[in-house]
Amino acid sequence: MSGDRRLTWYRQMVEIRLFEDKVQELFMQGRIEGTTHLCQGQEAVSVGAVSALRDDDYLTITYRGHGHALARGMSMTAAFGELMGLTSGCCRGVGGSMHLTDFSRGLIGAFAIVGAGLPVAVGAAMSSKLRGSDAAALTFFGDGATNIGTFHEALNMASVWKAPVVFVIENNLYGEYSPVRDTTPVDDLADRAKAHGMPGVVVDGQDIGAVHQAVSEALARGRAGDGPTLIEAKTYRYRGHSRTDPAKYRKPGELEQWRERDPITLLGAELAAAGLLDEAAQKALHDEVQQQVDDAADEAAQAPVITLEEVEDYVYAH
Amino acid sequence: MSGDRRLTWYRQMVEIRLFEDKVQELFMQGRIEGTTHLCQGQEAVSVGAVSALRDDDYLTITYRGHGHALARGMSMTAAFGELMGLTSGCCRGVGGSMHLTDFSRGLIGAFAIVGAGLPVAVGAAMSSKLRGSDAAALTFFGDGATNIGTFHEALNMASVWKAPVVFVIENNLYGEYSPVRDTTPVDDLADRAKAHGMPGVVVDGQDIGAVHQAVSEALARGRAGDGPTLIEAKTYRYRGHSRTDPAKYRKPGELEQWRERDPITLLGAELAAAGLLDEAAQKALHDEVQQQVDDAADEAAQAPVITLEEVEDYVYAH
Amino acid sequence: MSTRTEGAVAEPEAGTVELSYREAINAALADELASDPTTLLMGEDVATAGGVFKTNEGLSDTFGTDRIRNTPICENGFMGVALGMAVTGLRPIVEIMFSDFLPTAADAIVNELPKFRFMSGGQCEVPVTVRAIGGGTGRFGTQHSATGESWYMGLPGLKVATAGTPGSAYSVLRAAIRSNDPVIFFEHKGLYGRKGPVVRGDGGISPLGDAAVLREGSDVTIVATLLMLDRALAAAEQLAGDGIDAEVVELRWLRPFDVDSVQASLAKTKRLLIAEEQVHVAGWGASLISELTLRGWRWDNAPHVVSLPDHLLIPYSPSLEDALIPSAERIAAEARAAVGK
Amino acid sequence: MSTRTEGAVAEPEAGTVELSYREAINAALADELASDPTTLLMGEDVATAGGVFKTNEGLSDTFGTDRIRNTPICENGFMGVALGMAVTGLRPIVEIMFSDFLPTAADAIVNELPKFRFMSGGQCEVPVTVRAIGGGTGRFGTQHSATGESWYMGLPGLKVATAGTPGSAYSVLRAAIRSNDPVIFFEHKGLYGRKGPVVRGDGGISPLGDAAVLREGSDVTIVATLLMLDRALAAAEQLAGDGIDAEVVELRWLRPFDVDSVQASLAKTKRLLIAEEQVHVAGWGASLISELTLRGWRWDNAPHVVSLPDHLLIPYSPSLEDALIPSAERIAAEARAAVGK
Ligand SMILES: Cc1ncc(C[n+]2csc(CCOP(=O)(O)OP(=O)(O)O)c2C)c(N)n1
Ligand SMILES: Cc1ncc(C[n+]2csc(CCOP(=O)(O)OP(=O)(O)O)c2C)c(N)n1
Ligand SMILES: [Mg+2]
Ligand SMILES: [Mg+2]
Repeated sequence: MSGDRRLTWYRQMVEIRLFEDKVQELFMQGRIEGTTHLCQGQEAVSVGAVSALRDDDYLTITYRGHGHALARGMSMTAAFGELMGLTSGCCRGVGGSMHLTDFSRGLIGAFAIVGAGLPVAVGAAMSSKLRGSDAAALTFFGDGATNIGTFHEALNMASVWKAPVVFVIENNLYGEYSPVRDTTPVDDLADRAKAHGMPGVVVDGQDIGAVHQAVSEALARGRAGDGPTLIEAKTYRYRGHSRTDPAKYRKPGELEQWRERDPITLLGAELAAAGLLDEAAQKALHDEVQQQVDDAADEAAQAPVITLEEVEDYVYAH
Repeated sequence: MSGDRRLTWYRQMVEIRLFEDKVQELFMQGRIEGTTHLCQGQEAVSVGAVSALRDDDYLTITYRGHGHALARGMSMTAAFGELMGLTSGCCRGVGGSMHLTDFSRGLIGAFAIVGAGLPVAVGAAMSSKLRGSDAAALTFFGDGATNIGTFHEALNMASVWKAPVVFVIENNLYGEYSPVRDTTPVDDLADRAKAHGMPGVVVDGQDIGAVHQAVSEALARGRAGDGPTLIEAKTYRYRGHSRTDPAKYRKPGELEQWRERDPITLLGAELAAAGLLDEAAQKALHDEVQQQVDDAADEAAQAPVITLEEVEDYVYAH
Repeated sequence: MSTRTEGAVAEPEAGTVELSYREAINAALADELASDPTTLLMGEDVATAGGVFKTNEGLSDTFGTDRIRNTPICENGFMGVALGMAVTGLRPIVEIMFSDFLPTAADAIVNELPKFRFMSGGQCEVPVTVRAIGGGTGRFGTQHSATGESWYMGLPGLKVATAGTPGSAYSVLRAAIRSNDPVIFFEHKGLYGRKGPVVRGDGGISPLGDAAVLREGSDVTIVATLLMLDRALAAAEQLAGDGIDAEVVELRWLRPFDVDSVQASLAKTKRLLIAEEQVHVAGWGASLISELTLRGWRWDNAPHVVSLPDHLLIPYSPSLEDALIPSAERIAAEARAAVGK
Repeated sequence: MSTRTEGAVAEPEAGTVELSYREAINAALADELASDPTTLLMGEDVATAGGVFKTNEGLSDTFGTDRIRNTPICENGFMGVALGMAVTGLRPIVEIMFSDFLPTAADAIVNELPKFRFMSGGQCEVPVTVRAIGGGTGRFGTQHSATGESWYMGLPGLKVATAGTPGSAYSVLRAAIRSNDPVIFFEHKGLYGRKGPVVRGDGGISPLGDAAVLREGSDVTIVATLLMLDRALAAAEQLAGDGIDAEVVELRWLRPFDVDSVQASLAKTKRLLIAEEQVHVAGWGASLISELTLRGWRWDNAPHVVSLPDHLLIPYSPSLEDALIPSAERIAAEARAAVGK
């Protein structure tokens, strides 16, 4: 793995972390309304996986998808703008926090209905296959989504059709307020792959190199015509499920324990040890990104809101 | 296993076989309208499994449920009457061929929507558990049903709640016109149990003793509070999927091959060898049952059709 | 089998109390759970932190997690579980976190719950109550803002109810839970903080099916549900200032459909205004106008409708959401147009 | 991305031919599949034995099983797959074997297909055509007899179409497949054997959204869809015998909703009869009456409706099914009542 790539990863993870912190701040100030689902702590999954994609690959994400959209190259301004409901947003403020979408980057959908994105990713993968392209599709979803029918329906179809798609479970130990063990009777969600005749891979979601490696292999497998792969990345969300959830349902000490394996700290230590980015440089980078985040939020906020006349064109293509 | 029980099984299987043959005949004559889904060849599954149930256990079946209803003790007259749409039917002719239901026997539903019966059986099992009873539930469905979301949703809930329910897949190798291998990427459907942390058992669906044994153990497990079991019975349907389907999609010789392992013939040979029922006695029994079938059909046909006024009471309980 | 089982627990004292819409739902649940040990509440995170909208505060402590049961995320699956429970002696109440998720459970809602008793030839009863939490103004975006109230009103075998005030929330929800048929009860998440008088206790249970005249008036009949009912009442206050006397009818039940009450009001006011937080086509408002017409009403004064536009969806954009969901002012303005003032 | 891709294959010769409703569907599919290589048909057993209702006879031989694709049993799943294909360059046609299974796919139908373009801020088009096969008279019982035609007409972003004759089946289905928006096209399984004239070829494609006057008349306007349209035409013949001149309007599109055509006919006949194989409440008939009323129509002659009863479901019992589904005779009788003869 080249040092450069890890430096890019490091920066992207910091960007996502500080972006999400800013979102929380703006939400508390009422400058972002409705709801937010943040991904602090899970940055290695989005950045590690998305960096394995080709530009022509397809991607679907969920309501907890800010980090994934940024990892795919969406500008912070477009993301902030969307969350603020302004025309500076990637969907011009129509979609909001749960629907960051960018077809120009193959980010074909962000789903607010649990499980709904999986069949869509299978469809994109099959479309690519039928059109003779070797572009693949990757879909992110959570541990809780593995209990809804569409998860299994999507894996089953992908497997019988050998669709070039990679299913990535971000197992952050909770589906909303419910610990996985209360809703799901298996230890490793990756084991569910066997029910659909495909490989299931468990990966440390805090280790970005491991995530990148696993996803790269799965994508290669899909492009080669060998079908889909299910990857379970074990990770953790530092924030509550959404909005102002205090997450009282956590086990005592659990959060602190996970913070000790913070993905940014882990990669930072690796980079420092490799002499690629020392503590001072990391600190400087954080400050720089913080500035970038604040500027992006300010810039996004300048845009006007869309008019009713404009959104009318978004209902039907005709 | 006592000889008596096997004699009962033998008779029940013959009853089902000849009942279904008669249904086909009546359908061709237009005395049964709409559609029929017959189960000739699968008799060992319904009789073997249902005979393991207690009177207070719950049962759900599908549109292909005539044999299962008879095995549970429904009279042929009530079954024929339902198929003919007359008040002699178990649902007074309102349900029809796909909905043989008999609450007096714990047969709480026959489902025409693939997969829909599974969660209902889980609900009945949980109801029994919450009410402090040790009655269990058993639900029959087909191989094709293991591809729809509700199958997985039901298994998942049953497992996390340790519901006393037994899931019985009748794998007759086809979902409508599609061979299992075209729609399902696993060899043994019972393997899907692993995705839900429960035991999966493969059983020879033509061997009634084996079916009975497997289901008995699963029921005991459920009553003991150890949760659900998924059982896959490998079997075959002699007739097409429904109505007049000629089943041209079969592999050549496949039907003949399966007929060599006909469940009635197999048990008949066992009974003859054990000196419990020789060929002559079997022939006599067939003739007797044929008479019983013809009489039941005639008797059922005598009943009037229900009036609109009467069915109005069936819409709302108020 | 599913006839109600009176529990040992004594009924709470009757009497009028001031409760929020959220507290009224909570009280209705608590009182029914206490009065009948066969009732239970299930859904996603219903037992944790009082539920996502805090309507279930304290219930799991009082009734335990067997009866206040968290489910995995699988609406169609646990709706089917509720059906299985209902036909075997229990009376489940199912919480659907957002009405937008009802379609996820639509097979159970359309093909099973309303048809189960019928197809069996009347062998069973299906006492399932579905609590669906819907509605806009929360900036939840296109997939989390539907009221869903009219989606299932065309299904014989089902009953459909709504509540627009704390008082109706308590009385209608209790009536729904006591029904031996499947009922979908619609709540509006924009109303949870709204306070109002509630007649608590068995005396507060309203007759199943009845609409309610929440404000008497002689100039125009405003028919509404959920948040629109709340805003119609506010509009009526504004109109009173202009000397317009509006009657406000809450359509608490869409199935059975209480056309009689509306017709009676209309006979008095001669003018109809429908306020609905949904597209008018295929909704209860259109059905109401049709039913009245079929009964021979001549519309010498054409009816007026305030609703969501037929050619748009609800966007996240807060200012646009506000522009689309009818306000009290818009309702009042349309009422003025209806009376020609 | 999803604009149509003209294929190498030449368009079939235009010209009027006599086809069955089933053959007309087959021809529409064949002609669209031939004209655009990005189209494909998917669903349960669509490629085997010509499909369960034999509408796809020969298609898999001509276009191969990549484009005529059998799916596992998972309606919501493959509806989502179709969505993914549609936003990445293909134009899928999805067959739903019975309209009753649409609720199984309702999340995709209600929350995804109609909203996908909107939520993205207009970044994509969603050219998905859903063929839903519904309707009664087949003795298929309570869970296999719904027309479902009005279930989704209240969803902005979606288009809803129906066909009651071979001619409309061909022309409307082709128009639906060419739409760059999601369309649910409803077929009636009781009509597959019915024969009629079809204008085959591009010239036979009817404008999207238009209702069609299939029989001109001056005494009463009968509006119908699917099987009821077929029976309304038969009723009109009976009425002609009695000197009653009925105009028959086929409401081929429910969304967009062609109220103009009905109003134009009504302006001429002054009398309206709606024939629908569904409960009237929440259906297109109720919406039609409401829309006309809102446009100021006074109903000096109250509208008449023939529909399924509001308090019953379709039973298997053949004689009861026949009693419930409106016959040509019932439609004719109601028309006589409407004109007062
Ligand atoms: C069909 C459906 N049911 C319920 C919800 C409400 N909901 C939103 S997120 C969520 C939890 C999902 O958990 P998980 O899949 O683990 O993803 P995470 O939020 O942890 O990233 C639930 C229940 C929904 N959006 N869709
Ligand atoms: C949700 C749903 N989709 C499709 C159908 C149509 N259908 C009826 S039976 C059947 C095949 C089911 O196959 P399997 O589960 O193997 O049961 P079998 O008929 O072989 O007993 C299908 C597709 C249905 N009834 N319900
Ligand atoms: Mg999670
Ligand atoms: Mg099968």
